[in-house]
Amino acid sequence: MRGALLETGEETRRTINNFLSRLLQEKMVDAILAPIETSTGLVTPGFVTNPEKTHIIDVLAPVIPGVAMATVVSQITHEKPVEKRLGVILKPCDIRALVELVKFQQVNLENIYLIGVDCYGTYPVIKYKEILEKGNLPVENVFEALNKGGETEFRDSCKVCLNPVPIYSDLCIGYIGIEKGKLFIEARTEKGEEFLRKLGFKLLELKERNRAVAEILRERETKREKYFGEAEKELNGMEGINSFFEDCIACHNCMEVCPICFCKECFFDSDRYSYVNQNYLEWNPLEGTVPMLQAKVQFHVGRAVHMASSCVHCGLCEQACPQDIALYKLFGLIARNIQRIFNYTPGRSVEEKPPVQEFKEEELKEFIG
Amino acid sequence: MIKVNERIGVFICHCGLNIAGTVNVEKVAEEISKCKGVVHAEHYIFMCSDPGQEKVRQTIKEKKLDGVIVAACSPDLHEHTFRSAAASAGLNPYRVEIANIREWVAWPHEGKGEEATEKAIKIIDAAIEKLRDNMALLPVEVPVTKKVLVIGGGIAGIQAALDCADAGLDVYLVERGQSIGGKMAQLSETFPTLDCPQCIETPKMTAVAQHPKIHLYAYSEIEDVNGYVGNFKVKIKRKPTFVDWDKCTGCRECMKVCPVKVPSEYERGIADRKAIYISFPQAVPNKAVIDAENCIRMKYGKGCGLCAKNCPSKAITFEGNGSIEEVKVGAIIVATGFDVMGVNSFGEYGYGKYKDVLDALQFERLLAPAGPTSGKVLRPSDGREPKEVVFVQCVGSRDPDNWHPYCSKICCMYIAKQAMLYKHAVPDGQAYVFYIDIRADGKGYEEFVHRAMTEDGVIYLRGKVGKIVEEGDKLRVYGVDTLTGRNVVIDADLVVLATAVEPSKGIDDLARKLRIQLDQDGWLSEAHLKLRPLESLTSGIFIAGAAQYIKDITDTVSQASGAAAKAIALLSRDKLEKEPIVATVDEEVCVGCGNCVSICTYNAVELDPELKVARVNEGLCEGCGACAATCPSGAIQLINNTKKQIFEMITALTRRD
Amino acid sequence: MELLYFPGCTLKTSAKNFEDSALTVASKLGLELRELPRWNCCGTVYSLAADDLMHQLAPVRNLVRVQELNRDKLVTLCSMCYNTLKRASRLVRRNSEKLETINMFMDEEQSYEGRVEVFHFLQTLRDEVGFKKISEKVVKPLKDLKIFPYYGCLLVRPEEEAIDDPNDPTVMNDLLKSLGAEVIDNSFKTVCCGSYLTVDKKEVVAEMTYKILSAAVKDGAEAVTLSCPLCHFNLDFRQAEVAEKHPEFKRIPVFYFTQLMALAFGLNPEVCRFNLHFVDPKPLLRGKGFI
Amino acid sequence: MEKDYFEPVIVGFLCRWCAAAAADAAGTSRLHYPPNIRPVRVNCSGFIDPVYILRALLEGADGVFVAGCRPGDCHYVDGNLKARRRIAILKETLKTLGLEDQRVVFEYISTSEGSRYAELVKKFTEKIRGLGPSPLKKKFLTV
Amino acid sequence: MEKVMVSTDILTDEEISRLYQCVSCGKCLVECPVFKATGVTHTLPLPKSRLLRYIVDKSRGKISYFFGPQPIESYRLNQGVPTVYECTLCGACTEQCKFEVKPHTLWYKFRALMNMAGYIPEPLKHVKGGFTETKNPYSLPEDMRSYWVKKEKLIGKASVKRNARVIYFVGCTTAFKRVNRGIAGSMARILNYVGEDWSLLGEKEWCCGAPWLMIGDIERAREHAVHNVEAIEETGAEEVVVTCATCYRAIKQEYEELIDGKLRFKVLHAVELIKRYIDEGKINLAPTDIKLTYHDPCELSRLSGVIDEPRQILRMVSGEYREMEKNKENGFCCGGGGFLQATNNDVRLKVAQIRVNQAVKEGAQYLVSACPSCKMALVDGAKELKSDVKVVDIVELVAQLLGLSSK
Repeated sequence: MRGALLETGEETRRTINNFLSRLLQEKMVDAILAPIETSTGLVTPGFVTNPEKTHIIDVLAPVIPGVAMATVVSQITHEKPVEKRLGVILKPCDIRALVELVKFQQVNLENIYLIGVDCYGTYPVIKYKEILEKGNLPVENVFEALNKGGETEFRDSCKVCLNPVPIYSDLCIGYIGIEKGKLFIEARTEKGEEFLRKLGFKLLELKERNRAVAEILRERETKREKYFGEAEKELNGMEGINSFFEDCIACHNCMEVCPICFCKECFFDSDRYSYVNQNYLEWNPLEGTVPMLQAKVQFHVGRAVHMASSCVHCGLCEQACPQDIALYKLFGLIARNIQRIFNYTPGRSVEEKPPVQEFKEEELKEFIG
Repeated sequence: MIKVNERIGVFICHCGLNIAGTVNVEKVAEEISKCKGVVHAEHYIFMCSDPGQEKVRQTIKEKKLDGVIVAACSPDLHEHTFRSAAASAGLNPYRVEIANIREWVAWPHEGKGEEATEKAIKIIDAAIEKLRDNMALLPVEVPVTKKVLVIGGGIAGIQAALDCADAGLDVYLVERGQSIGGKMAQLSETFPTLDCPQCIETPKMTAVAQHPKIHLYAYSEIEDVNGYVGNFKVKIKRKPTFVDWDKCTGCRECMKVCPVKVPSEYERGIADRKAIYISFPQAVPNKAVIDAENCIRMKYGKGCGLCAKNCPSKAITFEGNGSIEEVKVGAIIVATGFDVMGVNSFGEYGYGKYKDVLDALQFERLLAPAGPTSGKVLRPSDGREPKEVVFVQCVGSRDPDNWHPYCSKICCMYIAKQAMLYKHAVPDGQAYVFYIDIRADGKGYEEFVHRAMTEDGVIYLRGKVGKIVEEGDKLRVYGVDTLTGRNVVIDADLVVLATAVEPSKGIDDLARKLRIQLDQDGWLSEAHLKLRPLESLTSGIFIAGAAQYIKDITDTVSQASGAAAKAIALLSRDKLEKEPIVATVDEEVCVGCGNCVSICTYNAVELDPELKVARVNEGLCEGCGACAATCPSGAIQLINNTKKQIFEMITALTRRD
Repeated sequence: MELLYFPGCTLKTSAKNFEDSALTVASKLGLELRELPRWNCCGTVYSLAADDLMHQLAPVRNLVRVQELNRDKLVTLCSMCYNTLKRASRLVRRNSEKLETINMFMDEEQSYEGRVEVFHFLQTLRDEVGFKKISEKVVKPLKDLKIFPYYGCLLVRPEEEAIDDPNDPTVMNDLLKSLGAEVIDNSFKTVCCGSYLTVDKKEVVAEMTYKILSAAVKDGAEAVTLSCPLCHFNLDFRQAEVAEKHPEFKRIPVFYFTQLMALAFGLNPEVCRFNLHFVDPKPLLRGKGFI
Repeated sequence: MEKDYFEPVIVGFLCRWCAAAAADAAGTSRLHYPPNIRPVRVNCSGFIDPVYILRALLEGADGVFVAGCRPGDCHYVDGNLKARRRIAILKETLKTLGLEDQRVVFEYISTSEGSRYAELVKKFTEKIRGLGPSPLKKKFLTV
Repeated sequence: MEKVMVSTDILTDEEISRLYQCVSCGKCLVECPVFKATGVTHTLPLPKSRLLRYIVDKSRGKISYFFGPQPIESYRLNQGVPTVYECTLCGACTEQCKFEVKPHTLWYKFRALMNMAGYIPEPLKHVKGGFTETKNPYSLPEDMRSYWVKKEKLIGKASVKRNARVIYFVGCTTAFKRVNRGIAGSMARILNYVGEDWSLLGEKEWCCGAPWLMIGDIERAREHAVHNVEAIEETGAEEVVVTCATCYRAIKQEYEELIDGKLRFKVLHAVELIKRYIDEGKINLAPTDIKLTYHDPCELSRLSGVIDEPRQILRMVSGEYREMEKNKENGFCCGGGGFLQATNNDVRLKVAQIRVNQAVKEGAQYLVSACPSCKMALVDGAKELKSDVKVVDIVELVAQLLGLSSK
């Protein structure tokens, strides 16, 4: 892909923020939606419209603060498209979720410019806070992990993630496969190229970036097979599931944060279904409500049946579980298998219809009879 | 939510011994009476009998029932009976549910009384759970436009249009070609009556032209169809004729002077027509059209224009790009007819390279008195009168490996006719017919073929023709006679192939526009081959004539009248009643994801742009429930088949006592 | 460009002229025809028996040989070899149980995986070399030589094996045109020559030969060209019987298309081994100044 | 009296135009099959939400027998094709979790195939009896 | 689809930035007592904050940035009523939150917002009328406020003086509720026992205003605050003692903001005062062997930090003092807070039953609390459970041990 190479020296973050503020200055976008630093040091999605204020943006922060950026964009453009031009900073899994939400009419991409960011991995939000409290910058750990490899405390879903580089975006801020002190801003669509050209950048091609990405993928492919292999063994049959969901208190927070769970009110929470919850939630004064395994299986497996085909493997369900259950093992595994039988990759392209919205004349013979 | 004062009555039928013989009806009645909300449980010898129905009516009144369960035979049989009985007693018909304990319980489990009784109770239990949430409904009333659209101007379309118009309905008859008349107008004579087809069809064509109720759209095509039974909105595209039809008198002066000669579709290529043409003498409408591809003036925008100069009524304008008109109709009759395969598909018979190898429709034109040779049989190559003519049956038909597996049905008869007419035209000529089996099953058909064999000395050879090769000015036909077991080589002057009949070209995208199905060979699929051959699966759209499957004129006309009768019956009512089991949307729950919109086959669901909420068009919705299954948040549900009802039925069925 | 090629038994014996001319013509066109090592007989006519296991071993073993060199393309010259090998490869690709039984039976060979594609040399000339390149190589165009191209059955039937349109094949017509010759075309070019009936029913083959050649001669043909040694034997050797039964019959020589290419490319006529023909072609060629 | 061998509970979802009609035909021609199947009559197989099947299994069904029209015969044009895709998703999910997805089966049965319906039900019941009680319905009390 | 404009001005910018700091980590969900009792997810803290963020987005957050303030669908507000009001405001979620969102302060503002928009539970709609008139949440006649004095036979011993050093602010739940009369009586006797110069406010005492904050009507709460402060300052009192944890927190933490000024008197909970008397030697308690455990009223311990005093007193009272598993800041709510008794009483009872059982599990004979709402809830819970554990307020216990009251 063609793009512009930027010198960053030690100041990667400042270079990116300058680039963003130039976007605002040149009136190419009216506002930028990006992770901005808050008083507690954490990042949260926020708006920047004033070119001078872009210093608070922290694009490379290796954490997803609670709700995915895709959900934020969906909340804005759900009813009608934005008139003002909005640049959005998105991690690869954010973009995949965004594309899926476009397919379900939850997001309208008019006037939205997608600025993707390489993502070698993110920390669980609580771990991220601990690193901050210890005083060092999590971003450094990411670069260190990137160069030297080796084990990291990234989230499981990030360790086995198959596209650290965004596929579908106008621009892409890339650091994977680029030597230290440099940054590569790729233009992926005409809009992207027009941006870079307007900013006076010379466009060039970087081969070693693709090689580096490919190498990472090969390594992660094996890890992914191993990870899902273990998950499969662990989740085998009701005993396996019983021990897996032992601590689950059925708070349904995994559903609340899931970017592609777009229903206003989850069917499994609504009165159209709740008859089951009463029947299966044992009420006893000693323990309060105890969710039976049936209720948990109905909720989790039911939700998987609805959404696994569009699961973008972002792993936020695992991060949102107060009981620290490794939920991505379950949802990731089911999603991988279902997406394999339909040969469907969520977030690959906006035109590709999700499996639940269409059907083919000849298919799935093996499931008949 | 539990309704407080539910009053359900359950009636268990013995059906003589059919049910009572296996299921212990007393125990069932006793068990069911204990169910919540059941205030009356009774078993009776024949519920579907008058006293049985009377018992239902009586109990509804006496015990003020607000729901009835009849546990008897399959709902397909008596659901309607018991619903109307309840309705006559003042209970809404949709507050009645049928539990099938005969076909599904008593009969298949004869000899297993205990389990059968257990199963019967469970099934009735489930029916009760479903009934609890059933809403009282009234049929959805849909307005009716008392107009009919007939697609295809062949004899089928003409007959259907006339019947509907005579019944007082406005008819829009749309014909793709310049004139109506279809294939029948191209024939020389009909079998077995040897009538002149133009003589018997022209009166009907003029009747169409003059009928006040029939609006003829010749040289027009169907652009787009939507809407539903009783309320179809159809866009009809009038193709540009470049001639002002109001002024054109059909005097054909223009055709005399036009320098361009192009193979005529009507004459099937064995004679030419001009760039400006009227298909055939008796054409209706008797108005000229310009074929823009071949007319010099139209192609280059200038030059020629002889026809305009020569036209007495100055009707030729060379301008216009047609128009699109939208009409509203209540019913549609598809009568698009058939096509005949050309000889160029068959390599073994020369790929159409040999001029004297014709398909049967071309030979019809040779035999036709008004044809290019005014009835004289002359060879297209050198104009000589052929003394030896070979007819080959089943070319491309009954040939599953290469072409069509089906039998084209009408060739046996028209080949016999053509052989006979050839003999009348060339008394000393000799006709040979290679056939596999002669199928002459119509009235007077067998006698007709027998006459061809005996009186006209046509030699029938049972066998197929392997190859035809041009030998000098002769056509060497290599065939076989399986009855004598010997190869047969005939040096013929002329060969006529009875090529296979196919659905008319363009039927597949018309079918897509109408959202009706085609079978694997491309014929229109009927609702039921035996019992509903004239209706398509989409209600309000009827099919007639060869478009449904190949048939001769007799059957075509009777089907046309049948389809017309169906349309007339449908449109005889002012309001159409539709099954009220349709989808409904809870706007507070719907998030506007569009799953239901893209999954619905009938396009009955749209997304309301501002509110981003699904809307169901009750007229279009057929109640299949596919949307309910694909909606993640359960916002769209099928009336009386809500998710809650199904869940409760499942719980009832799986309850272990 | 190096192509793996399957000679077949007859091209090593009575049809040596076909092989030699083909090899030299190929090298002239820059194609190196490398003989398939350890090939065995192609099994001649494709067996139509219900239990045809034994008969399929021969062709499949040849395909295994190709697979051993991990190549997936094989070119043939003789129509019979082409037809038999191609049909066998299609059968085993379609019918996995039969392939399994064959692989189990040939336990000393590696199992055939069904990836080899079989082609005829005419296809290679048409699709890979191209007639334009061939006409560029022509030194002595075969001007005023009227030749009737005869395809026979095995190049065009059954349909799945046809290298051209089964009813009206033109690949040899175009080849001859590119060599400058005048082509005599009629519908007998795909009529059967009688094949192995020549063993026990000579008179039927004579009758077929008479029908084919008399039609060609009537249309002005001076020679016939073909690509199958069996057809060559029937149309060439059997002309003697034909002459006995039909005195008015005029004999004409029968060439392999590669011999005509060799002549047109101006190669040494020796390689065409004209002595192997029964109807001596030399008088005609000398008359037209080609040798 | 306690059965010596296990009697499976099977919930059936029969599409009203084809499968239910086939069941009726089986009954009319007195074809016997085990009484374990308890059918629900739905408008179209396309109406069956995978959650129903999941719920049936968890409420105590040992097997779920779903039957719709053959491709091309569906009264609603392509309801059965939609059903096939949803049941494939559910079965794949159950298979991934080792929850014995063979307890759910989707068959094409056309209106006239009464005998085939009886046959398939018999075969399915035996298969489920072989598999024993469904693990999904055991009440796990997690504390 | 009916839509309503909702104003969110009640939320300060600091509160909004705290609201958006939530990272949905879910830790607050585990300890929510209402969820423990009902298993219903839509009353959990995260769904509450999601709805609040939806409303803020639409009226002044990111959606309004693009399209101007947008109205909220009324059905969402209706569905939001139980989400916001079926909550004991016990602050357990704040305790668990590691990202300083302090959600329970937001729930108060959320109620104010909902109240302004007119979306409050039916029962509270009826309470409002009476509450405004009678100045107490139970809409009982004003003169009933000192009825306990008669019932506790303290006529003359607990009276309203023109000025005094200590004012005993009784609080409505203590004054009006029969089960809590003993608390007021004991407090009065203890004050007399130590010879304190104290007085009641009597008729002038209005409800402390906390229930108004729970309904969401801040103006009404302000009226009550201003009135009560005036009444107290008229007496020139230096200290105000309360026996109710809710009044304690309201006066101590909310009044200064409500009256927009400084309080000129100290606010003490009874336990603090008793602890001081003990330290001053005015009271000494002989140890007993009764098995007892202490229930931390959320508003006292978690939300106000008074944790050790009651324990020191109880350890003096009995050697057999046991801590419940969930105690101090992580104490489990009794179910009585957040006006839940009016909004949804059976949830309150379920929470109470769980709490009582936690005490039974420790083998306690006496379950001591320090707030009339807790006592009322725990008594109802014990009745539901038919458990024989005796629920008693700490003030009553001290008075009883001092022999000042009979029970």
